[in-house]
Amino acid sequence: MAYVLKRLAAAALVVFGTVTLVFLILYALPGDPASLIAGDDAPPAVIARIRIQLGADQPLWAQYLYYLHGLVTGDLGRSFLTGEPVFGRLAAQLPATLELTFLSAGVAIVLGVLLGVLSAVHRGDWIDNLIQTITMTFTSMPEFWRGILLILIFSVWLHWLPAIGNGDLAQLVLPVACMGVGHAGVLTRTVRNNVLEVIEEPFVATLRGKGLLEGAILYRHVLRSALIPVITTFGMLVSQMLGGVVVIETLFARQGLGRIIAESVGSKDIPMIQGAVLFAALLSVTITVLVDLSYRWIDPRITL
Amino acid sequence: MTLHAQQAPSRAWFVHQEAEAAKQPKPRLQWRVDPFMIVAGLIATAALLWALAPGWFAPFAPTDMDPQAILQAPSHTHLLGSDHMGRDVFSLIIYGARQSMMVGVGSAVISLLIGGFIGLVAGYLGGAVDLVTMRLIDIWLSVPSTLLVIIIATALRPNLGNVILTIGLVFAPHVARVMRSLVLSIKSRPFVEASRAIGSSHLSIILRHILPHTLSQVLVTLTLQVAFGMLMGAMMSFIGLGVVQDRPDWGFLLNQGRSYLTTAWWFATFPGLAITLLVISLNTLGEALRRRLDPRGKAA
Amino acid sequence: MTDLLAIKSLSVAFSARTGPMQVLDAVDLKIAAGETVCLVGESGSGKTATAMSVMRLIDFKGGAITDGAVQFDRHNLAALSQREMSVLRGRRIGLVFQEPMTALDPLFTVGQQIAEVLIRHRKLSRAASRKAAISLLDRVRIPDPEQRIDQFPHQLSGGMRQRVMVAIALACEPKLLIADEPTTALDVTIQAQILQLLKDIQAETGMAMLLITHDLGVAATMADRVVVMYAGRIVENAPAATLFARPAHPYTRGLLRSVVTKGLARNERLYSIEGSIPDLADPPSGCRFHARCPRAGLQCRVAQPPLELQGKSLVACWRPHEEPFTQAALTGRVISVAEPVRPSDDAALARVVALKKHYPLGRAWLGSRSVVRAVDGVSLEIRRGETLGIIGESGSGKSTLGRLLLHLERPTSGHVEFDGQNLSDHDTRSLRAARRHMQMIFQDPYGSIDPRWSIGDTIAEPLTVHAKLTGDERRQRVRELLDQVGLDPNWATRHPHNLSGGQRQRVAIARAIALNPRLIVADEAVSALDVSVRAQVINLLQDIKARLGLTYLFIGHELNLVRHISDRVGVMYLGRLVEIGPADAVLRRPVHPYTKALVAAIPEPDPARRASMAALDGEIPALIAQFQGCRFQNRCPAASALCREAEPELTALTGGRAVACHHPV
Amino acid sequence: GLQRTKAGGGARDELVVAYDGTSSSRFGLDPHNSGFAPLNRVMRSIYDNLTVLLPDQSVGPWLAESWEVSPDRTRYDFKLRHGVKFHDGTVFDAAALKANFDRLVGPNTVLYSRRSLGPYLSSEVIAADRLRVTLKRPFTPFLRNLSMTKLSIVSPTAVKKGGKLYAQKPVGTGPFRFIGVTPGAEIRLERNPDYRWAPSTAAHAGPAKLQKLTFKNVPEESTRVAVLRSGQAHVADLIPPQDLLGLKKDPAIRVLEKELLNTNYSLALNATRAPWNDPDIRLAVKLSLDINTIVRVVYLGTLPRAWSALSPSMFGSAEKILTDSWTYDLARAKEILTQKGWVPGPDGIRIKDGKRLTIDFLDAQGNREKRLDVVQFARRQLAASGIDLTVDSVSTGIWMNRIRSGDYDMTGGASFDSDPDILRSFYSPAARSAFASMRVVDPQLIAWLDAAAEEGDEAKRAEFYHQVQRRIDQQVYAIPIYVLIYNLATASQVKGVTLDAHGFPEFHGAWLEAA
Ligand SMILES: Nc1ncnc2c1ncn2[C@@H]1O[C@H](COP(=O)(O)OP(=O)(O)OP(=O)(O)O)[C@@H](O)[C@H]1O
Ligand SMILES: Nc1ncnc2c1ncn2[C@@H]1O[C@H](COP(=O)(O)OP(=O)(O)OP(=O)(O)O)[C@@H](O)[C@H]1O
Ligand SMILES: [Mg+2]
Ligand SMILES: [Mg+2]
Repeated sequence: MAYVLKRLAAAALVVFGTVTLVFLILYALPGDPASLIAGDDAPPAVIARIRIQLGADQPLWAQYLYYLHGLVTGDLGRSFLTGEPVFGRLAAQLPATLELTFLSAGVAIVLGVLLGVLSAVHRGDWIDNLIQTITMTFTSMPEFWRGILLILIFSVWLHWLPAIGNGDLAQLVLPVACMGVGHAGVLTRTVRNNVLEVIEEPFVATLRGKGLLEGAILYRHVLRSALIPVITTFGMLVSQMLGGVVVIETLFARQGLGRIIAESVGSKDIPMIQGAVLFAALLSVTITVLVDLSYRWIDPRITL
Repeated sequence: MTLHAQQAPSRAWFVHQEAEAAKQPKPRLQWRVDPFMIVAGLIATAALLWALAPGWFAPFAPTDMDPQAILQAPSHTHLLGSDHMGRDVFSLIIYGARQSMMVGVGSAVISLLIGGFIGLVAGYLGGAVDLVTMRLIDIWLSVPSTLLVIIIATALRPNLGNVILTIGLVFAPHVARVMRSLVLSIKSRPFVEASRAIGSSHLSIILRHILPHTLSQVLVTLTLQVAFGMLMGAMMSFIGLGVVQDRPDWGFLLNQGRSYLTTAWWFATFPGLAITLLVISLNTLGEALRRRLDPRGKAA
Repeated sequence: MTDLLAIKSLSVAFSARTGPMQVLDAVDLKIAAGETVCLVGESGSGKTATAMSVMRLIDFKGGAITDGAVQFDRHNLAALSQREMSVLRGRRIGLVFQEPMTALDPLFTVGQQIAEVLIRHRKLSRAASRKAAISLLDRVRIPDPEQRIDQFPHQLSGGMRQRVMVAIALACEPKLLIADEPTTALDVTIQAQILQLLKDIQAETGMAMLLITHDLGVAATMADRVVVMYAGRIVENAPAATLFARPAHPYTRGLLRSVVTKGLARNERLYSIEGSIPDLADPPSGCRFHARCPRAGLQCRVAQPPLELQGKSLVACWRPHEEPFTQAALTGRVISVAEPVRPSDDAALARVVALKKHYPLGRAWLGSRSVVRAVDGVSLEIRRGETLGIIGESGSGKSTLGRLLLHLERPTSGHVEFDGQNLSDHDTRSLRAARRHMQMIFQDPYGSIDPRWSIGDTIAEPLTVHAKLTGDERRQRVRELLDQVGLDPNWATRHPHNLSGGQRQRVAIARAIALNPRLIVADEAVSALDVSVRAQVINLLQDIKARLGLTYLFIGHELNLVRHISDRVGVMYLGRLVEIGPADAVLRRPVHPYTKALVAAIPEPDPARRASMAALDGEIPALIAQFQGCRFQNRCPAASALCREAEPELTALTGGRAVACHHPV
Repeated sequence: GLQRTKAGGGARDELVVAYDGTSSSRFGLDPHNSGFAPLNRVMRSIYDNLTVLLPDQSVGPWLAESWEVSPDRTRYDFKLRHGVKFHDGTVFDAAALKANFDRLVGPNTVLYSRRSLGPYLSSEVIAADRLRVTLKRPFTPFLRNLSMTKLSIVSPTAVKKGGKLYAQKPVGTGPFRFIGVTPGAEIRLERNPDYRWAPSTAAHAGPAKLQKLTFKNVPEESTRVAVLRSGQAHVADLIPPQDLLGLKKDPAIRVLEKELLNTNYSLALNATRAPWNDPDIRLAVKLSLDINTIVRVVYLGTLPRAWSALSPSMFGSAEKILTDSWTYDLARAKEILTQKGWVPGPDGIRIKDGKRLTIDFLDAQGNREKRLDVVQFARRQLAASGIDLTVDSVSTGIWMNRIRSGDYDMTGGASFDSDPDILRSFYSPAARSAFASMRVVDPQLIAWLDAAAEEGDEAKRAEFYHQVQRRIDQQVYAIPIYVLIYNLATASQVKGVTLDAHGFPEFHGAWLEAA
């Protein structure tokens, strides 16, 4: 319990730092938000007024404090562009992104473990080479190219799956495949290499010495030990997927955080970017914490 | 355990490098030259030669636009076809190698310099410095790297230098962590303590004992970083943060060609293949290199 | 007696880069039911390979049986499939490995790991297997088995882990137990406990045992027969009594001579076998030992001697010894070392005053601050020209004391005086300068030399730091130093990876003496070396000391060795000095119960003097606790109520001795 | 599996449109505050206007049944149609219309469409169905502007209720009403069953035939084509040239095309900054560009090359006059530059006083409509005469700031509108829009443009604009590149989709034929 608290305290610190970092980077973004909000023909007086409304005339630290205050009270501000509350907008978009990310992560981990173990078991022979080559190829393709090819093949030529949309499960298949399969390659290698590494550990010799069958050794013992670095990788991948949605959501015309970020950056909708990055960072920190906690669950030795 | 290719902006492999770095000496794996590695070596060499002297290899200049030969399928004149402006795709790829390599190598070098220094200092000094640095790095890492790239690239303006700088900055903390765990493990090796017992200064310990031992890992990191930098660069082109120029990099070409896939498949496919193959090759080589140069192999 | 296990002409090869490497060459070995056979030999001689081949685990290591048979019961193990083998493993043949730290799966409770084998072979239910596991733990004398069974390996001490390993191996009452260096990683007192346990269990079950060890003392204590291996071949195989009384093979004799025994006088030079073990990738022709053998003749060089019966022994030698082997005979042959510098009584070179070093445990924020009391109030002095030996079990703080002495770490409290100066008063710069008078030799000859540096550069490092020499002067000095430690001066440009452990340790010594220091701390400087090599290095240290008038702090755990080299010995237990005094006095007539137990636990290479070994019960407590009373109380046979209340201070006895005990013997 | 991929998952009367909303998920359907063409295309189905633009560019009645203009052309008396209701039940009457105008000119708001009202002064309700609008001075574009979605009629009740967030819950009188949005992904409309006030141009007068109309934002052009081909969408717009040719030949697809009324996409040099403030240098740049080739290559013959500032179909366009008025002349371009002291440097780029002749092209839109391809091509051609062009891609905000401060050499742009008066938003500082890509201040142009805005006589007015366009061409304030033909590809079972005179899609008459 103390461990959990400690971990959470550290996470809170990170989140606070992230908030500050994002604030500072965005503060440095060139372009005047006030004139953007004011619209095309706004007279300077109006722009000046809006600038005051935004607090953009205040010194950096005052803006920062104001921003922190908003955060603490759960107010992420309003979009410069549409005037809607940032929190509501993001909250509405979040499920779509989560759905995409978690399903992709699920696909990645299942494929990764299955293929990784298969590859390790067949170390060095053609199955191993085949798996390695295929996963490596998928992983080394720029994501958007992979996505376009998937759409062409499965949607345009085969007419199997819809290419776009946020609706039913079928519409998730291609984006999830695009993201999941790509990342599965990473996990496959991690699993494979860790399994091979763990198999060399002395305790595996003990297990063999006990007369256990190879299958039991592999799945009950080796895989479990091999899982620890895999989970770290996995946590990283999920965090990375949260960034990757910018590409995937555009390509597959889905809604979500990625789209908001892509759009808000273009139009300097600072409250929106701040909010979205904060959301992404929070998610990513949450995942890191979960990963850390899961270590404890998998590996009794770990204490912090 | 080996390192591996990943999707651009990947973090996962860094974790491995960290884990790797923290590991104790182990007998070295066998060095075996397999066909994959030879192919990888050839591809990387080709890309390097293209990058160094594109003029020797390209049948056309990248700026040669032939309005009469738009979107031509591969033929004798245009081995890999021509693009929407009548440029020779093969020549574009050859010239693009330089840009892609510059993005890859440049960002790798930047992240190595910055991250390497931070990791070295944090790892060597330890204590409060380490604690604070690592917290800062956690913060940097808590924002998914793609987002960080987008935000920074927007704040700066997208020219080649800034693209390189951005990618380098985003990856620097990963390198810092790898470097740190590397330094931590080397620092605790007895020969470092021996040198300390002799009375060597910190600087001389760092320069003469610790840095040389990080070298092989640094080389590996460099190789892999180049691959990631290239993939990340391609992604930036897609988001519209790429650089428009006469000699577009492969990511930019792929991005330009992507909407011609059904009408002129060669335009996107060959640059895409170029990226993918080079990334695969760099990864394969990086991995092989790591095994080959592993100082632990010699120590054990 | 029928043979339970019969290894016939077994040959095993590993596939290596350069082609197959034959690590076992026509090994013959028999074990009868109920018999204990010890397999001894230096590192790399193929002991583990033999055990692994019997278990057919060699297949997983990239090795393969190329020839021969392994007859066990009715089976030829060499011809079985892995699946068939897995039925025998764990059920008919039990296995205990060297490293208790890594031989258990860290992610499963010990209960689960014991139950597993029961479920596999005896088809027990979960509940039944748990019960059986508890009783097994009880049988290997683990206290509170009901609680321990749900603990994870990392929560157990090394000794307990090894007991768990034994429990696993015994779970199905195997006919044969193979134990590969089961006690090498353990402290002597714990080693004694485990060996005793094995003996007891063997007496109960009548199983046969193949015990692999490099410690001839252990072999003498345990074995019915002893088999000596050298470079992948068996050179001698004899009943234990015969082997120790009348070793026939020159190699066996050499090994026995290299061992430092209780009887050895302090000022004698140790015997050592010259040279080092051959590379199995390119084995020598004829008798593999001929290059190192004082008796080798032409025949030895060209023809491989067969393993033939000679008296009660099977010996593979063209010119075996026939005369009996005695300690006296050994002593007579030893060349005397140069007259050691007499320690002058008053002049302390270094003085340690109330020294403490506490390490914080874990990251100490947002939580209770617990500390490891690695060194907890040690005061002592090291006199000019003497060798002060420090002994004690693992974790007792020996290394920490050594590092504190050189100020490689700052003490938590107390201070170190060197040559009358308080080292804590130095700033970084002057401390660095002071270092030239104090040097250190580390345990690990592989780790303590930077593998990327040439030997010459390594040795020159202190010269570069402290002495302003020209390049030529430096090179000249390096050549001198190489010569002094018995290495070819032309090796300066070589890199350490081609060097053997002993040679590397010589390089480390050369580096340590480069600046003519006054004090050298040798922390387990020979522990990682094979017996024969160890003797060489010890002799070298003695020579150098005599030549340069050095002072040593010699940290070690082999008591006989420490006694041999030291003028005075200090005994540490849990961060405290419990006894100190002249080496012979302390180790031959210990007064502290702990010292006594240590001394008693050393197995002597003499089967005639087999003692009951488990001199000391219990485990070393964790260093974290705040102690009340004497730290040794829970293991001390003489502990009284006083011991539970008051911590004994180090009090002087006669003869320059001091002891920290309320009830000295 | 294929069935599922069909649009709408089975509802036969739902039409799915994959439109190019660019990568923006920015959402807001307030016609008075959006210059963003994709959303205006959606708004066409939600809102109606007072007037309708007829194919001959004249104006016909719509929600305004008729109108009377005072002789001094500063007073407009509109008679409004009866029985028109907003989707929220609010009655459309003079008061509602006045509320619309008041909203646009309100002192506290700066709405994008404000400019389209010109010198609007006030309006007064004369009767429930009559509104009198008073202008400060004559403003000829007024009626035509009223036909644009920019001046569509919104429900005053909804505006009041929605406040700042009105754009999130739009309410109009159009054939479809807004039912929901998935930001960035889709906008869902459904039939307005009460609709009976279609303009005279409509094929039928009653409510729309479709039950539902869904706009899916598919910014990826290849994905847009993909979803049309795969059947996930019935309609896709802005098909890229390379696919257009193939789709036109595909019997399963029908392609509708219509010139979009707008200012032609033009490259504009910053005539306020040296050396581009010299008309000769600007001329040299123009003469270096082989625009015929650029347009033919980049748009594969699907779009015509533009010669004038205004798209050819727009009233007052000088397209016919200017066609072939100049030719690509590299030699002449070089000559001019040399004359002006710009001599080729070592790498071929011209140098004067140590300064390289470099054009810093400021871009904020990316390769939308292949505009960057155009620039890239132009870059090659400019290099031939020794001019270097670099592309600086920035975000919209930065773009605006830098344009405003004159920190650029060249940029490009187009703006949709139905009256040539739109040119004032580029060339008249008083009416200049933030998106205007020109900064030049030319008193002659301003005078002509202001006069043209007031001029009542069509022929004279047209003449003004011809002069304006000629001057723009001669002074090289802007170099027109291509005429945008808006296109819409539909699956063949889609019937009755039309494009209005502005070039905006209408779905009022659309239906899906049973397969
Ligand atoms: N997996 C392997 N691959 C190749 N060679 C090996 C392997 N394992 C051991 N060897 C080699 O086989 C020889 C015999 O090794 P083995 O482990 O049997 O020695 P040992 O007598 O047990 O030594 P130690 O006392 O160090 O445990 C050594 O030369 C060793 O280097
Ligand atoms: N840097 C450190 N941080 C934390 N604890 C330490 C550190 N160094 C040593 N210790 C702990 O201090 C105790 C004493 O360690 P030390 O190495 O001095 O023992 P030792 O007597 O040399 O043992 P061994 O015979 O195993 O070498 C041990 O429990 C060890 O775990
Ligand atoms: Mg061994
Ligand atoms: Mg120690």
